[in-house]
Amino acid sequence: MQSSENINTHVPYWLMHDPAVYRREQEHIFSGPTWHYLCLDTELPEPGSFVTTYIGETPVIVTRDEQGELHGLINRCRHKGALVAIESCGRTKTLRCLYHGWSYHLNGALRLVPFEKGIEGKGGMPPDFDKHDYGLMPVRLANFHGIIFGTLHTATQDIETYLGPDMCAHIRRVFHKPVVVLGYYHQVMHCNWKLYAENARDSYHATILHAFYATFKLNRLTMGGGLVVNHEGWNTMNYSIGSSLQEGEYDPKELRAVMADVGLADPSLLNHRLEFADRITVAIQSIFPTCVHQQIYNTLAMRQVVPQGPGKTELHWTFFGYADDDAELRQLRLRQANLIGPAGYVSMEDGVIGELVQRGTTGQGMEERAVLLMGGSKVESVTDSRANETTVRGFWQGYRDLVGVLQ
Amino acid sequence: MQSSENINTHVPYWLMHDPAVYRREQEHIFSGPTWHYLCLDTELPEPGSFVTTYIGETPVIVTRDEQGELHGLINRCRHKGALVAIESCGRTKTLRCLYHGWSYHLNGALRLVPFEKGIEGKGGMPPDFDKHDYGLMPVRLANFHGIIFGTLHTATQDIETYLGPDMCAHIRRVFHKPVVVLGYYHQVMHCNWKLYAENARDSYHATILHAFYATFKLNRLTMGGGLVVNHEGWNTMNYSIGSSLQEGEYDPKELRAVMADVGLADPSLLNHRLEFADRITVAIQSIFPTCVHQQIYNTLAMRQVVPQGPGKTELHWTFFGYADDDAELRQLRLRQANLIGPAGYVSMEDGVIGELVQRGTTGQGMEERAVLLMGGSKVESVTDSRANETTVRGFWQGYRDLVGVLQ
Amino acid sequence: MQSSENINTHVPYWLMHDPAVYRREQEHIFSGPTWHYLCLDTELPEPGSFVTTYIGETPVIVTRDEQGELHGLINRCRHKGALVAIESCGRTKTLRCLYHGWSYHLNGALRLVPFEKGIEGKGGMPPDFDKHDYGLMPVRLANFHGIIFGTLHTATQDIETYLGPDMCAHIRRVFHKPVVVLGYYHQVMHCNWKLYAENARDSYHATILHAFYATFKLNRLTMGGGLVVNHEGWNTMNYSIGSSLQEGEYDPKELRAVMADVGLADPSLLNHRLEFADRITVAIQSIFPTCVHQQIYNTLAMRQVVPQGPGKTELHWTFFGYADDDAELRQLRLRQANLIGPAGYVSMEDGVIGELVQRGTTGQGMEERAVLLMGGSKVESVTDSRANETTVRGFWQGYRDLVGVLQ
Amino acid sequence: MISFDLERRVRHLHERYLRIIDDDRLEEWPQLFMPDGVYEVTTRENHARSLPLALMSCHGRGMMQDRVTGYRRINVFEPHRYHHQLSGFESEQLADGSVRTVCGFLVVRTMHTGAISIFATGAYYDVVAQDSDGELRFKQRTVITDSRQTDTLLVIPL
Amino acid sequence: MISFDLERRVRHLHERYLRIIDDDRLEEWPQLFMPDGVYEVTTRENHARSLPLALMSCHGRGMMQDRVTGYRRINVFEPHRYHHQLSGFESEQLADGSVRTVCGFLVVRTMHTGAISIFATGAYYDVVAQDSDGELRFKQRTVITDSRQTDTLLVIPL
Amino acid sequence: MISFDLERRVRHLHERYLRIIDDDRLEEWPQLFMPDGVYEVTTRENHARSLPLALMSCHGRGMMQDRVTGYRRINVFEPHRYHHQLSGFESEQLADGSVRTVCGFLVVRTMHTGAISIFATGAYYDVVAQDSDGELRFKQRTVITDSRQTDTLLVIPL
Ligand code: FES
Ligand code: FES
Ligand code: FES
Ligand SMILES: [Fe+3]
Ligand SMILES: [Fe+3]
Ligand SMILES: [Fe+3]
Repeated sequence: MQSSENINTHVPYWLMHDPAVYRREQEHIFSGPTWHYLCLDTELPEPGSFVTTYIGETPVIVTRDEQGELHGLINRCRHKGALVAIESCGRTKTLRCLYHGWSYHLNGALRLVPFEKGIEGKGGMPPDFDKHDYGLMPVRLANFHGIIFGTLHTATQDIETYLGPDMCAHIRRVFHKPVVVLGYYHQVMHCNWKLYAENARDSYHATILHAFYATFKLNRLTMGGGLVVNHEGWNTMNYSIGSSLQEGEYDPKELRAVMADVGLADPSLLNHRLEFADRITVAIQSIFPTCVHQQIYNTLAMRQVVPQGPGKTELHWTFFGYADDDAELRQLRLRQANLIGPAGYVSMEDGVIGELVQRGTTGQGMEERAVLLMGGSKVESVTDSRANETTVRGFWQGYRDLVGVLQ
Repeated sequence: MQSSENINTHVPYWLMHDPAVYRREQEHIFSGPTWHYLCLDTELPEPGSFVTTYIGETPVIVTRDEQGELHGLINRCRHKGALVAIESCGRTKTLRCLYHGWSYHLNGALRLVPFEKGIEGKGGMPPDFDKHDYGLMPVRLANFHGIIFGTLHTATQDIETYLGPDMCAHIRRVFHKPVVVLGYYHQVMHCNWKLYAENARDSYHATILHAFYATFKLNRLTMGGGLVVNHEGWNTMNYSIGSSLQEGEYDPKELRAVMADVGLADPSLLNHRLEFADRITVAIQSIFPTCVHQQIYNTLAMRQVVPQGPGKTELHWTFFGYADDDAELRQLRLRQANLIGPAGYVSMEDGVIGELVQRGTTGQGMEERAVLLMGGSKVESVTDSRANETTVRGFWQGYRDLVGVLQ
Repeated sequence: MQSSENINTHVPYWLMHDPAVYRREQEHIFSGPTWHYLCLDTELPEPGSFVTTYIGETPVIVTRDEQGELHGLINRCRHKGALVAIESCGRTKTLRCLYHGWSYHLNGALRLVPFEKGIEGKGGMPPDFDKHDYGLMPVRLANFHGIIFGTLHTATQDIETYLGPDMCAHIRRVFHKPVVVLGYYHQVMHCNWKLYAENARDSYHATILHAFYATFKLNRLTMGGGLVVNHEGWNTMNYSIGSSLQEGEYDPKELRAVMADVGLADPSLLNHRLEFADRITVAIQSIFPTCVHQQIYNTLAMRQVVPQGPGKTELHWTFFGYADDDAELRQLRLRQANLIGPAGYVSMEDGVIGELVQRGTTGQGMEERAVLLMGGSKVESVTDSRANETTVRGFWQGYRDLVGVLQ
Repeated sequence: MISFDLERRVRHLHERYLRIIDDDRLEEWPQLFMPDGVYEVTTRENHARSLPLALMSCHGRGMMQDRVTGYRRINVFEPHRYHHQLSGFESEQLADGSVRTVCGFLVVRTMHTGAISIFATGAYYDVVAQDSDGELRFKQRTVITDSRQTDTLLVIPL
Repeated sequence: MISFDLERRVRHLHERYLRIIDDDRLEEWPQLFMPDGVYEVTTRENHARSLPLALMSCHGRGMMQDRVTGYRRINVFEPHRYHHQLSGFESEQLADGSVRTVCGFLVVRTMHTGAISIFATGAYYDVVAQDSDGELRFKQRTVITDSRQTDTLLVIPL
Repeated sequence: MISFDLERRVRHLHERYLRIIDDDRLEEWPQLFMPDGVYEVTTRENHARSLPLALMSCHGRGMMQDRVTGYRRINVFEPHRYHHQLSGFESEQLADGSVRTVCGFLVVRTMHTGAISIFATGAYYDVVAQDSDGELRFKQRTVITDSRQTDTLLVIPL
């Protein structure tokens, strides 16, 4: 049994399976002092626009009211708990619950209770019933450069402090001009949500599991780049700069992917345009606990992790470009979409690898632990080498901060 | 957190999700001092007839023996627990378990144990084995005017006391002459069984959720009618008399359903015949915990609630008429069947609304509660207005009486 | 409530449903001092051959290394827990984890960690990281006459002591010359694994549930034969010798199966050849907890019980013959395959009977118990009569020895 | 067995019916029936016991149009759609020139959330005839589902 | 590719086979085979490894009739029925005038309780020939299931 | 409606496509398209909102061959196979002699472990034309799935 200090480096596998832990996470992490990606500002184009989403298992609505102001609301009628908004998005003047017709303003205020005064004064709600007490429960929002974050907790830090300076800077870098949504993916993964959270932070796997990278020398751990952690590791980024050919000391023959004879019949798939002055070509940013923001060449996307029980997770992808993309750049993004998502040449493996861990860690595995010692045991930014699990340890630092130590 | 007094008015949502509570209910409610609808007398027409059903999760058989007497039995072989009767109904001389052939009389008595005496006196059951100790476990039955109720508990009150005077009277009203089964529906609902139990008692939702009612001014909360509770609220009834046009003070525009331009291409669907002198056209009667008895115009049905885990419930409908229906009345019932059941114009919504609550109350909802204050906090009969949740509070009164207070 | 002494004779049904008990079994039985069937020696024909299987829920690999030696390994990468081998069998030089490329020798030793030394000396594993500490966890193997058993526990007895003399003798009887696999069945059963474990040991059901036997007078409890228990009942065998016509005192009319008018249009199905001098025609051997070895006429098979939760179990059949079978005998085996497996005339019922018990014992059944008194309450070998549940009691003896008494 | 040409036309009618429902063009659905055509949905359980209760029963296009109105305007449910598969076509010519057919169907339901499930299997028992305008239409379509259960609700005709 | 007319007759044979099983008229099933016809069910796992074990193997109508007897009279199981779907038909004429075909199948199983599940998918590998009475019948039908698993039991032929 | 003979040839093309995928002969798959043919997979969610993002998009056989290379040589996943069913065929002749068709499809996925599930339903929206060699080939096949979800991953084309 490991001492409590090193949950960051030695993660017990039973955390991926235990229903009580899962429920504890809903309370301490998802209802806790954390920010969660909800949607993009651009998805709520006009007064009356709404989007439904989740914070953990909690259903959430984001609305834009008549004044154009955004509101975050828990999608649960205050009367008896029915979902108030059912569609994934739309336009409406009011939010009306189907069950008994309680109707809410776009800001969540309860505007009408059918038969509130009863019938001819008989029945109805008691005299001391005050509609002001029964608005949809608020979700605090932060609109950070067009990304809408939400939190269920009153004491969550302001978004900039929460994100940390480097995370803020990287978001500004990408969201420096208006974006437009080009489409969505919804992916079901048969693993615990934490396994995907680790995966997204894991610089170590990218060029090995995703053989396509190495096969076509697109992105290798030996390229220039770095690992950045903010907020004691809660939030992290892994980026690569330009391209390089030296292979480092790791024998490429070990990369099952390097197959000299494999080529692309249509290499146009790999065409890309350098969009950013910093020459960063791949950057995966993870905001604790469930938000991922990616740039892979010219593909830009937000990923939201939605837990659905200890062994099931949904990943929601929002793929976007810039409003002012020229036709060629737009086509590049859409062609490169073949690289990402559930059918992506460099990402499909992430859809199954978590399941392989989920199934690999049952039975006797409930007594064992993962080992996250690559690069030592610290949680810190690293620029000299990405052969380091610092960003994954960072996730467990955040986990421990909120859930406590579970041995 | 609410004080324990008002679980009737403030119901915690975690009760709809928690597996331990679900198991506790099996013991305290379903194996407790409660009566459960099993079938109709007419479904056991002759000696040897049997019907299989459930009390909660417990499998049950009802048989008619050679003397024509009815017996209730737990459908579990006393040897090693296999279901003894598999078909939903049928005819048989004996109940024989498939596994090792233990065979029971229709009254449940164990009649034969293969190899009881072993082979040539070797092996077999021990000398002190007494077949009298191993009959199928009895389910106490009550045949109340042709409705067969069963209970697993020895101390359950006699059925008339349990039902209460008004419930008895209403059953007599409908079951005053021989009935005949016209068909069955089996509906799967992805919600906790209690959400459907509430729904059936809920006079508030009917004319709002079921927009068809209001659209065609068929049944409105503003009609004459009443809410009756018996047995401290365990059992309840909601009925409407005749029809009325005044809309009360509740602005009809709020009824999303009132759409002037919507009409029926074939209004014959709405033809009905007044069958009862009291001019009651719609009456929904709920017997705690899981029995519902309905009259909607000329449709008569029993509904049985069968829990299948915290998040899944089956609803079994038995649709009946009278043996002496004239052809036209029989056709009216069958045409009006378009109104009820899983495809019913005025009932299909009940198949999904519980699921909307189930999904609306996960995550942060586990710490919140429903609010049942319409008409105050009392559990009592009300005739002056049905803008009242007294009947729903009555269900929770019964729940608390048996399960205790779960905060 | 029964006293703790007689769990062997009075088995509580809640053991078949409770998730906590299921998890406890994984630890005390499957990770405990028990031997489990993994595969046959012949399925690993050459260096580099591997087979994947399970011990309870724990994924396991069996490999044959370059020296031809067999190794048992837990199929879980020591880095972060991914399954290392995915296919059910195959050939390989090394076992390489897909996630980060950790690569293991066929004996489980860790041979390579990508970027172990980091990149240009930066990052990588800490100096004190020793690959010797991170080999795949070993599964102790025993190759008993070509049957490969494995155990996760260090203190498990040697296989011969564990099996007991009669079990060893019976395995030698069948595995006296090289066998060859003729095919596989994989069967899903919706019941607790213990219900199948009981079923395989249960001499009482065979000729009653499997009506085909009695219909065609193939195998009857009244035939010569016996019940053998070893290792205080952990391991058992039920066998029949030759054939007999006397019916004993059990009235055949009670065998719903005896239908004079039923015959086979093509009786060639029943042709069989006597292969063993002892004239035993049917022998079912059960090795605690999950291994079954069968001879039914000329069908020879191993059955492995794989639990997948309290209510689901997989049964893996490996059907074999002898390498030196003449063509006719081989055809006999394959034609007789119609008797066994998921579609077998004398075994298909076993696929559903456990489910009938699973469903028969929910609800109120959680407070009740099975009764295993046929032949008394002792656990001992019996040759004078197979109207005896001694072998089933033997299973519960083993269960109690490991799990303790659960009332 | 009916003529090949007639068989082809009847099979096309089946496929058109399928596309109209799966493409959510339900307004066209009543037009596939004779004005006084009959559409009924019941279960094998009720059918086998000769119990007359149906889940849906429409006598005449009017009642079918009302089902469309319920679906589009009145009833409340979560957005979902059907996907049909057809196999096992058999036909016979009746004395009056109409055609009796049976054809197996499978319906997969997809919810707006993405959830996919088998909603129903069963068979269509039809009587098809040529209408005055020369089109083949259903005089009767009886839908018998293999399962006695309905998941959640039935609002789109099978 | 075989002549259109022959293709139509073979496809009708496939559909008749389907209806006979899905309508629970199993007594007619052996008649769809030549007297010495062969019916076998196995998994792709066994087939791919050239392992001869089958789940069911009937050589001649007699063994098929015995499977019907087992289903109707002897074996014990919970009541259930199948629903088939067919797609992906390919055919070639053999030298002896018989036809070799492959056709994909899907079987959905519905239990008497109402539970619906996909029981099997796979393909039929058939040899069909004209019998003395002019009827097309199966000389051989080999059923290969995609899944290596069987849920609960297999008593009704696929 | 197109001529019967053309309809039969198009349906055979659909069935051949099905068999090539279900029989894991994916190398032949690009040959079913014109050299500059287009293959796209998207969801009704994206399609209904006129969002251009696709799950897979191949312009020309080269990109299709690369998908085959990814499947065979590069990408990593658990072994599995598809089973297709087709129903609901409709067609119309276009001015240039090519044929526009729509046809519903169902895909069941079976994992090597034996697990069976419905992987996708939806429709193929195709433009088919006669190639220089006289063969019918796809100028365009747009696959629109009913569900917005993808279970685990999509590596074999639908
Ligand atoms: S639950 Fe929303 S109005 Fe009643
Ligand atoms: S379980 Fe019923 S006879 Fe044994
Ligand atoms: S989990 Fe196996 S190498 Fe990382
Ligand atoms: Fe990845
Ligand atoms: Fe209702
Ligand atoms: Fe058996």
